[in-house]
Parts: sequence; structure tokens; C-alpha cells
Amino acid sequence: MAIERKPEPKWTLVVDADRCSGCQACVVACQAENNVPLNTDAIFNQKRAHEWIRIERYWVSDDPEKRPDEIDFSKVKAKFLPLMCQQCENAPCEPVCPVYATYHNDQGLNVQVYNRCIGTRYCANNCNYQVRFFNFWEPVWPETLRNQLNPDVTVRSRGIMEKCTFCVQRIRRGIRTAIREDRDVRDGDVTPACVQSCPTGALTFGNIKDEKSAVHKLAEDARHYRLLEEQGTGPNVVYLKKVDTHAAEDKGHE
Amino acid sequence: MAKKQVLGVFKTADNAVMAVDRLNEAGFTNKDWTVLTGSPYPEGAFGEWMPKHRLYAFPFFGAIVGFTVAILVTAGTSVANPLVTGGKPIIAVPAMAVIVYEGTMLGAILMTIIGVIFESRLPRPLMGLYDERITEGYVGIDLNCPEDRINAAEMVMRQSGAVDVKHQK
Amino acid sequence: MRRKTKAMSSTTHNTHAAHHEAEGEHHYQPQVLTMPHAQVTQDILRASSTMGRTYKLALALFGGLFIAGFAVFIVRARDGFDTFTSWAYLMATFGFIFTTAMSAPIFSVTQRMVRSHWRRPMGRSAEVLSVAGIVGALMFIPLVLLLPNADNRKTIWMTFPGAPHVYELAALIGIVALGLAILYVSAIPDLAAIRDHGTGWRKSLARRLASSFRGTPREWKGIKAMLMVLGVLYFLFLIGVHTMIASDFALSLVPGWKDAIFPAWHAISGLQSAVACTILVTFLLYKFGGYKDYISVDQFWGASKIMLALSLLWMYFWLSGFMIFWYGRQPVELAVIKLFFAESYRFPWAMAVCLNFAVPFLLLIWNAARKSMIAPTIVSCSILLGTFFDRIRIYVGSFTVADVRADALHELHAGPLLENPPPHLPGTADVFMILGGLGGALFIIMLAIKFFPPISIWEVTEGMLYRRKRRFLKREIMVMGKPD
Amino acid sequence: MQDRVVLGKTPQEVDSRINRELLTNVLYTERRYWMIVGFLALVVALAGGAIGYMINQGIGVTGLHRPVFWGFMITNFVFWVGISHAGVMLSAILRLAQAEWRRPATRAAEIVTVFALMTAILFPILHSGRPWRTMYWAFPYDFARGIFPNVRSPLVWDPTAITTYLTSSIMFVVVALIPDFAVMRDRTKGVAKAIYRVLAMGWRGTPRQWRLQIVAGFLLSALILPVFVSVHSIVSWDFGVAQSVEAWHSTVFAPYFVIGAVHSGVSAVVTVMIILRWLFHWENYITKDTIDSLGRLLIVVATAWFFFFVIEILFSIYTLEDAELALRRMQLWESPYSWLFLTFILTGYFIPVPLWLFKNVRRSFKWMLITTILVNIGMWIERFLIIVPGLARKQGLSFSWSTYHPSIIEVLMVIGSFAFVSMNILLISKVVPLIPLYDVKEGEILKDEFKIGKATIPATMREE
Repeated sequence: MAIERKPEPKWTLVVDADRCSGCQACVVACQAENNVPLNTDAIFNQKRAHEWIRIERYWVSDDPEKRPDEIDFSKVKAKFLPLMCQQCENAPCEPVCPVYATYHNDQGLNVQVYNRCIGTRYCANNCNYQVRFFNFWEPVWPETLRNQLNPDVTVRSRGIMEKCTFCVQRIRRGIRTAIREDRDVRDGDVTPACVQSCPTGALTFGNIKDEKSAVHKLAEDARHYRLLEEQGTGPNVVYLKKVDTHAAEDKGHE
Repeated sequence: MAKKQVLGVFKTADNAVMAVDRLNEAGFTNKDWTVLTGSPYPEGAFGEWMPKHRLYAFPFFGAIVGFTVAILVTAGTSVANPLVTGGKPIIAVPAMAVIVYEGTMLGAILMTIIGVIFESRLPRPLMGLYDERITEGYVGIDLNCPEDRINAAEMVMRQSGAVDVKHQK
Repeated sequence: MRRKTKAMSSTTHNTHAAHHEAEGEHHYQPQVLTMPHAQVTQDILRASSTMGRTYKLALALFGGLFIAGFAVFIVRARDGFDTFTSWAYLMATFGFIFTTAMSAPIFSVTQRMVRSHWRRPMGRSAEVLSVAGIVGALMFIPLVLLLPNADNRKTIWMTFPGAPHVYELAALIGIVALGLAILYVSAIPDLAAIRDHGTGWRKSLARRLASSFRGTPREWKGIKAMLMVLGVLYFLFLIGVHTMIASDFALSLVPGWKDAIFPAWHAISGLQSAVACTILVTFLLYKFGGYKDYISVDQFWGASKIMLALSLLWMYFWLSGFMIFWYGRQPVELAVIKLFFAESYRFPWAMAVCLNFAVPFLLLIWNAARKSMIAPTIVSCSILLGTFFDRIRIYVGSFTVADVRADALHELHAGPLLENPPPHLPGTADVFMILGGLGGALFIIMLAIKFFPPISIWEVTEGMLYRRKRRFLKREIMVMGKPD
Repeated sequence: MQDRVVLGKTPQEVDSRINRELLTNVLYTERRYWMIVGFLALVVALAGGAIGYMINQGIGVTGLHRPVFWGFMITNFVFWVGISHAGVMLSAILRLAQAEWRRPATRAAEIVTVFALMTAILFPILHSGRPWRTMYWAFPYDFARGIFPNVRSPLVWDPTAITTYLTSSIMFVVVALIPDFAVMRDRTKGVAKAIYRVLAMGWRGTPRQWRLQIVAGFLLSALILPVFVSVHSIVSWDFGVAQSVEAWHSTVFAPYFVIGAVHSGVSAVVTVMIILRWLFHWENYITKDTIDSLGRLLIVVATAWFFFFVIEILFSIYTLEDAELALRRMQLWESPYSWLFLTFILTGYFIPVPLWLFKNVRRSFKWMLITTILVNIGMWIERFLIIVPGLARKQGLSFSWSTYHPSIIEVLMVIGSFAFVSMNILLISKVVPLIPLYDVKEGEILKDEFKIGKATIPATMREE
């Protein structure tokens, strides 16, 4: 149904690293919205936690050239990098899937077909951002939580990959409203769970093709950069640099 | 008139050669007899008649078939299911090349196998005259001769040192 | 011994290349030489010491070309060595000579190691080609000076002192020396023959070189052992030098180009061209050199099998590199593909693929073609031409980039080359330098084959010991001795 | 000095002796054979249990996790594909080179190829999250919905290449078996005879049949060699094309893997042949010369492999990228990888190759057995060190760097795979001779010798 919309929207998420306080609200919201399996202690210790969006925390010393043992820890700062699927234009994870379980749709989304997936885990190996998660176990929810599962979202079974979808269910709903009101999608039609829950407004979501949209303006911002740009993956997530005296630190991610 | 098989079993290749020579003197051509050995002898060791085989044609035919099929399958499936992945073209030639290559080789090899079996005229359910000693290093001369000359042929073979001679009843 | 039939047939075959086809049976008979030893020595010495008129003319021509090229080189050298592009074609020519003539001895080395008999009349011509290394070395010195210091850029030398210049020179001199050493050692017994039967300056020079070689078992053993050692050394060294030159003169001059197979691929095309030019020389010797009795289709048959295999490898090595870049789609990779294959140097690449892969493959898969003299020769020519185009592609390509992006040589991911530089076409001066280089190489090679017998007398006569004919039942068959 | 065994005076003596000695296991079986097979069967059963448990519980029972999504199973897959390269390498190349000493070695090698490959195929399937749905991974059958495999994925190239290779090598073996089936047809009684009668397809041994046998040998060798090169190249591309794992994204991988495969494969064949020689009393066929020549071959192969190993490392670290350096640091200096690396480089190259340089090592069965086993230990670890550290140190996002510990399930599977291959080889040896009878007999015919002065030179007749 989205197919005959002209022009197709191109969804983009802008992450303002300067506003992020690392509060993890987005993580929880995502967990709740997308029926992400519970990360119990056991699973977490197996390093098999599902975090469609995660806050990567890096400690930044005052001088990158220093060796750890010389660093003055009173000057060390924490730096947060919210990381979710970058919905790459040239997604390395897509072509390696033998069964087309993941491919690029015409709204710039990198979609995951759960029914098709056979769990070769090749896509996860070939993801630069390590934002793909494999269901090593059959996911289980305690009886009390059964009723909070989101009916719009599939519950993934064991043995398949899953990842951030930009809350595709909300995107579809937004487009449906737009069609009903016979107009193009505009800001506010679609708000992924993480964006909705971010207290500091570090996350902004929208259709970058639409000049009036917030993301369009933010993407032009002087501070903007894309993660691992030199790999040529062409992410659809734009980051805005943290404003601090240690700008050089960003090298740490490249 | 009807032809019958005569099989002479010889202890050494030399005797077999002797027998072959005498048979030829006796008016048989090397199209009438063939040699049965338990292991390959150098080509022409018995002056035997060796019709040309067409084995080399088979792999080429197979290769062409394999190539076409592979092209159709790869191109066909990618067009029938045109999903963009990683910004690669729908008809991704290097990727197709790999599969087409394998297809070609598979075709060539399978046809070669068929070729070998066909060209060596196998399978041969009715073996005709045979002697189990041949796989023990004896050499057999399998003569295809008209009934009235069977005895003569047997004689010749015995003279040239056949340990055993038998013929179709 | 079981199944001994008749005694050895003592029929001698005075052989001519075409002769064994006329052998009664319909199956192929390899050449078996049975003429007396003395005759071999005389024939070969005579052939290697006569200079025809065409020969002299050709010699003069090549000499002239070399001098002209050298003059042009001097003129250009006066403007200094600061731009890569002006020396790109000199590098390409050097690359070509290095990949072909200077790598040729590898053929005789490997074949001697696997003790193949058909190689015997061919080995020496491969070794003689190594004298081209002298010209190569001359061309190499200015090119090394051209290289920027390795300190503040990404080269395989990391931070070695004196890199890359010292090592490059050392390596090249080493490989030339080894090549000449192999030529000399393998020629000693033949030089002894010249000393005893030769005339004039050859005799006196041979006396000095062959010194006191008398042919005692000990001396023979020594020579063979020495050849084995030198051979192994040469092989390891050659691969190493290919790696160094490929990475210093191409890889490290293109920012961000990280391609581990490229040096190996360079070496493979070295082996391929080595076989090619050996076959070519053998054919020329057969046609014009007057060695008809000693060269037969066996040589071409054996060598063309190897050439076919190497041509397939050539393509395979390229593909296994290309596949990674095509699939990776990182900006640098796409830029490299554009530069060398897709856009700027599309034409030489196309030529290389046709001449180094398509032609050899399509011709040599046919046994009839392999078992002929003309087809392998055609293929050799096409391979040599293709290699020349390919060297132009690699070195001129890299050199142009080195000028455009000299700023980025130290960068990690230099990103896409800013704008893909247009192909750099040769000017008149470049043409002169190319011809000069080639002329010099040919000149010195032609001189060499008139001193060193291009067909190794001792190896041929040794071969006569181990290949015999005997009757087996009703046919004639070749018996091959397996000494260890 | 070649020590040529004289098997007899007359053709009859020789051939019947060859038949007798090489068909021992087919016609009559010793008790220790069944004991060994039984033991191996036990191990296989154990591994089978482990597999069942994994399929029932899910991949969770392995030690895999983010970002190390591939571990022991894929390592083992690559290892066995590698081993499978021995058969073709030996029988094809040596046949084309007309090396006489290949004759007894060929079939055992080909059999190793077949079973190694069959075992290898199992692992990617078991390793997938939902093995029971892997049908549409390889086969484009879903015309109803028009959904087909993704031609661009190396994981689709793999099955194509491996099926091609498996089919061809099985055919390679079968064609060469026809004359030997005939021998067994003439030696056996009753049911067995009937079966062999069918298998031999009425082979009589006419000159034309023999001619075609030999031509087919050459032709198939020439055809199968390009396949064999392509197979491991494609396996290597599973890793090579992955641009986000810098350690894998190296252009040299294809030839590096192929030559490494030959290295481990030929060693494996030597191991297998020495063991079978002991088990089936092949003293007259697998001689010192055979393993001596194989040893020489191994020196060359190993050194070529080492060259690729060196340029692989050199050309990956020379740009001094952080992620690359972090990876190499882990590979070389951080336990347990440092220990694995040390073991690998010693057993894979620096212990065996210098030893092989000595003639009396190459000619001693004990030492060849030891060294070749060492090589394969080393090469197994090599595959592990290529696959796992690359994933554990992926990209600069050090937040999710990690390491990998295999679970007992994976270990069992690996051990099981070894038992499985050995068991299959032993079982097949019950039905077909693992040394090609007719090839050896032909060798006996072509044997010759002549005198040069006082020396007697062993020689062979050459048709071409």
C-alpha cells in the first residue's frame, strides 16, 4: 500500500550525541514496543542479550595519546553512543543472506523477514555495527508479562535473526493515516518508541526527502557525521557530534 | 553363415601375440578378434584394431548444456525475485559467474562419465565368452569366427600355446 | 624383469622434428635422439658461432634503438625526477622486462627440479634470457631514486631504515646476479666444449671461464648440486622481488589500495611470461638458429601445458582479488576498480584479458594445438604483448595517481581518489624510451646466444642416455630412465 | 635408490598376488578391524547424541554469542573441505604429470576426499538456526511464491560448488572402480558375486575399454582440477567478501585457502595411508618411495602455503589500522590465542618442514605419521585463528568486543566428525579395494630397466 505513494519517504533517524545522557529510556521503550526477549542475568552473561538499541559507553581521557597507565582519571569523561540498526543504503548484511531474509525496501529500510530466516548468522557477521541479534533460545515471558506483548509485532521464535526496524509497525500506521487523509507523510506521523521516550530529545525521526522535516534540517547540521563512513555502508542514521574539548575522541569510533 | 565366439586363454602375452599372428595368417583380420586382458597394455601392443572413440566430444557438449542451464537458473531467479540487497545490481555478473562456472563444470564432468560408459559399450548384460583367469593375468583372445572354421581356429590357438580354448555351443 | 620380450631394438633414429609423425603407428612417438655425442657438440657449436646477415642487421637495429632511447632518457633526466608521470612508461618497460626475460630462468629451474626430459633443449634459452637483467638494472636505478621515502607513508617496510631504496636495489642486483650465476654454472661444461673445439675469441674467453673443467663424476655432481641450490634460491628470490616491486611501485603509491594478492598475481604473470618467452626463443632457434635436429614438438607440447595452466591461474588470481573488491564496495575499493579496470585504464586491461587469458585458453585447450609448434608460439606472442599492456596499466596507472594524490600517501582510508585521473598516454619521448629499453634487452640477449650455446649440449647428451626405444610385443615404445 | 618390490616372475604370479594382497579386507576380515570400527561407531553415536540435543534445544547450547556468531562448527567445515582437497590434488595432478609412484596412492586419496566432503557438508546445515528449513537455502524450487535463493550470497555459491565437487569426485572414483569390480566379480561367490556382477557392468577388459579407462582418467583429472580450485576459493569467499570483518576482508584468501587445503589434505592422505598400510598389510604397495615422494611434494606445498600466510599478515598490518592491530595483538599476544598461534605455526610449518628436508625422515613411516598429524593439528587451529579472532575484534566499536569458549557439544561434534570420516573409510574398504588393482598391475607391466655402463637404471615405458 505504501508502494503507490509518490515520492516514497526515506526514513532517517538523527542522534544528537551531545544531548544523550545515557539514561537507557530508549532501550526500555524499545524492549517494550518490539517484544524483544527479556535479557535475564543468565542470557546477559552469555553475551546473548537482545538490545535493538543500545547505549555504548566509552570512557574518554583528556589526551588520546596517553597510555592507560598515564591517564589522569579525574579528567576521564563518559561518552554515550546510542547504537541501533543504521538501515544502511549499501548494507553489507543484505547480499550475504542466502535466502533473501533481509533486503532493502523502497523506503530505505533494511527489513528482516522472520519467516524466511534460517539463521545462518552470516548477516550478523557482516554487520559493521553489530546491531543484529540472534535468538539462541526460544524466548519466554513470565505469565505476568504475557499481556504486555505488542500485538502489532511478531514474537520471534528460536533460531532466527532480529534487529531494529525503525518500529516498522508504527511507520505503516503513520503511512496509513497519511493515505487516509490523502497527503504525504509529515513529521509527527511516525514516532518510533525510542524517539518517543527520549527525555532529552536526543533522537529525531522523519522523512529526509521532505524539506520541511526536522531530520532534513538536522542532517545538514555542522556537527553531523555518519558512523564508520569510510566503510561505504551509507547509514540512514545521522549522528551529531558531542560538543566538547575532546573532539578528537571521535576517531575512537572510526 | 552364423558367427560364433571362440575364446583362447594364454599364459603369456607373447603366446597371445603368436596366436594373433597365426590367426591373421589363417585369413582372419584384426577386426575379427580382440584381446581380453586383466590390466591395460600399451596401445597397439597386440596390433589390435582400435576404432576411434569420440570421448572428447562429450565434455564440450556437457559444458554447453551446463552453461546454458546455469545462466537461465541464475538470471531467471534473480529477475523473478528482484530484491535489492546491499546496493548490488539485480543481475550481479560476478556472483552469477561463480555459479555458472560450477554449472558448466558439472555438466562437462557428468557428460564425460556418460561418455566413458557409452564409448566402452557398457553396460553389457550378456558378457559372452569370458574366463575368470583373465583377471589373474592370463591373456584371452576372443575370436569371432564362422562356425565351419571353429576347429581350425581352436587348433591355431592350441598350437600357439593356449592353456584353454572354448567356444559358444 | 617380467614380460621381457625381444632384446633392445638397436635401430637408430636420425630424428627430424617432423620425423616421428611419419612413424608407422597412429600413436604419438616422442623424439629419441640417437646420434653420436661428437655430432651433437659439432652441430650446436657450429650453429651458435655462425652469424647470418639478418642477424647482424637486427643486432645493429636493436643497438641503435638502445642508444636513441638512452639519449632521450638523458634529455628528460635533465629536468629532474620530481614527477612520477614523466617516468611512468620507463617503469612500465622495466616492469615488462622484469616480468618476462628476467623471470625466464624460473622455467629452466623448475623443470630441472621435476627432472622432465623434454625440457633439456629448452632450459638454456630460458637461462640466456637472464642477461637482459643487466639492461633492466640500468633502467631500475633512476626509478628507485624516484620513490619517495617510506617513513611517512604506508609501505610494507613500516619504519625500516633506508627503505625502500636500499632493499629494492639490493633485491634487484641479487636477482640479476643469481640469474647470471645459473647461466654460468649450467654453461660450464659447454664452455669446456667451446674451449676444446671452438675458435677465436670464443675459445680464449671460454678457456678463461670454463677453467679446468674435465668432467669427472665429482665435477658433474658439483655442478648439479650447485644448480639445485641456485635454483631454489632463485625461485624464492624471484617471488620476493616480484612482491617488493609490485608493492613499492604500485600498491603503496595508490592511497588506501590494500590488496594482498596483487604481488602474488604479479609473480604469476611473471611465471606465465617466463614460459611464453622461452617458447618464443625456442621457436626462433628452431626456425632460424639451425638447431632443427635438437628441437622437436615435444618441447612445445610440454611447455604449452604449463602455459595453459598458468594462464588459468593468471585469471584466477585476478578474479579472487576482484571478487573481494566488487563485493566489499568500500569507497577505496570502488575507486581502485574504476582506475584500473572500469574507467581510466579500461583499454589496456581489456587487451590484457584477451591476450593473457582468452587467446591462450581458447587455443591451448585443444590438444592438437598444444601438440603443434605454431600454436604455442602464437600464444606466447599474445601473452608477451598482453603482459606489456598490463604492465602499462599497473605502473602508469599507479604513477599518475601518485602525482594526483601525493598528499594522501600516508592516509589510512584515503577515501575515493578525488577525481579519477584520466589515462596518461605516451609521448614521443616515452615511445623512444620504451623502444630503447626493449632494444637494449634484445641486443644483449642476441649477443649472449652467440657465445653461450642456446641449446645445452651436456643436458641434451645426458637426455640421450635416459630415453630409449624398445620393442614391446608388436609395437615400438619409449623407455624412460628414472635415475635419482 | 628406488627399492622396487618384485612381486613375481610370471604375469599370473604377479596379478594373482596383487589380487590376493589387495583384496584381503574385501574377501576376509581380521578381528581388529571390527574392533576399530566398533569403537569409532561409539564415538560417532556420542556425537550424534550431541547433535540431537543441539537441534532440540537450539544453538544456545553452543558457546556462540554476539559478535562471535561462527565458531567450532564452521572451523570444522572449512577444515574438512580442506582435507577433501587431497584426493584430487594427488590423483589428478600426479596422473597428469604421469608420476609412477601415484598408482597405489590415488584411490585412498579420492575416498578420503569423498567422505571428508560429505562430513563437511553436514556442518553448515547443523550450524544454522533452523536446520529443518534449510531446503530453500540451496534449491530454487519455490515457484509457487516465486521466492528463490539469493544468487549474490556466498552461502549459495557454497552448496553449488560443493555439490559439483562431491558429484565429480564420486564419479571419478566410480569410473576407476569398474575394472576392479570385475576382478571382485571373478573372485567372489553367491550374493556378493551377483552384486559385483551388476557393478562391473559386464566389463571384459578389451583394449578399447582399457584405452577409455586411461583417457577418462586424464580427462576427468583435467576437468576436476579447476573445480577443486574453485571450491575452496568459494569457501574462502564466505569470509573474504565480509567487508565488516577486516581480518577476513583480504584479497589473498582464495589462493591462501586453496594451498592451505592442499597442505593439510596431502598430509591427511599420508596419515591415512600409513595407518591403512599397517591395518591391511600393504607393505609391498605403499613403499618408502611413495611417502618419500609425498614428503617432497609436501615440502613444496607447505612452503608455498607459508608464502601466502606471510603476505596475508604482511599486507593486512602494513596499513597499521587500529582494528587490524587490535586483532593481531589478540591473535599473537593474548592467551589462549597466543598459545594456539604458537602451536599452529610450529606444528603447521616449523616442525614438520625442516624434518622433511631429511631423507631418512621422509622415508620413515613413523616420522611421516607423526609430522603429518602435527600438520593437521596446526591447520585446524589455523582455520580457527582465521575465523574467531576476526569476529571477536570486529571494527573499532570496542564496546562489544568479546571472546569465545566452545561448549562441550561443539567439541563432541568435532571429535565425532573425525571418527565419522575414519569409520566410513574403513567401512568402504570392506566393499572396494582402496588401492586400484588395475593401476598397480599396469605399473608392473610398464616397469623396465636398462644398463648404462655398470649401473642399472630403473625405467618405465611411456606411451607419450
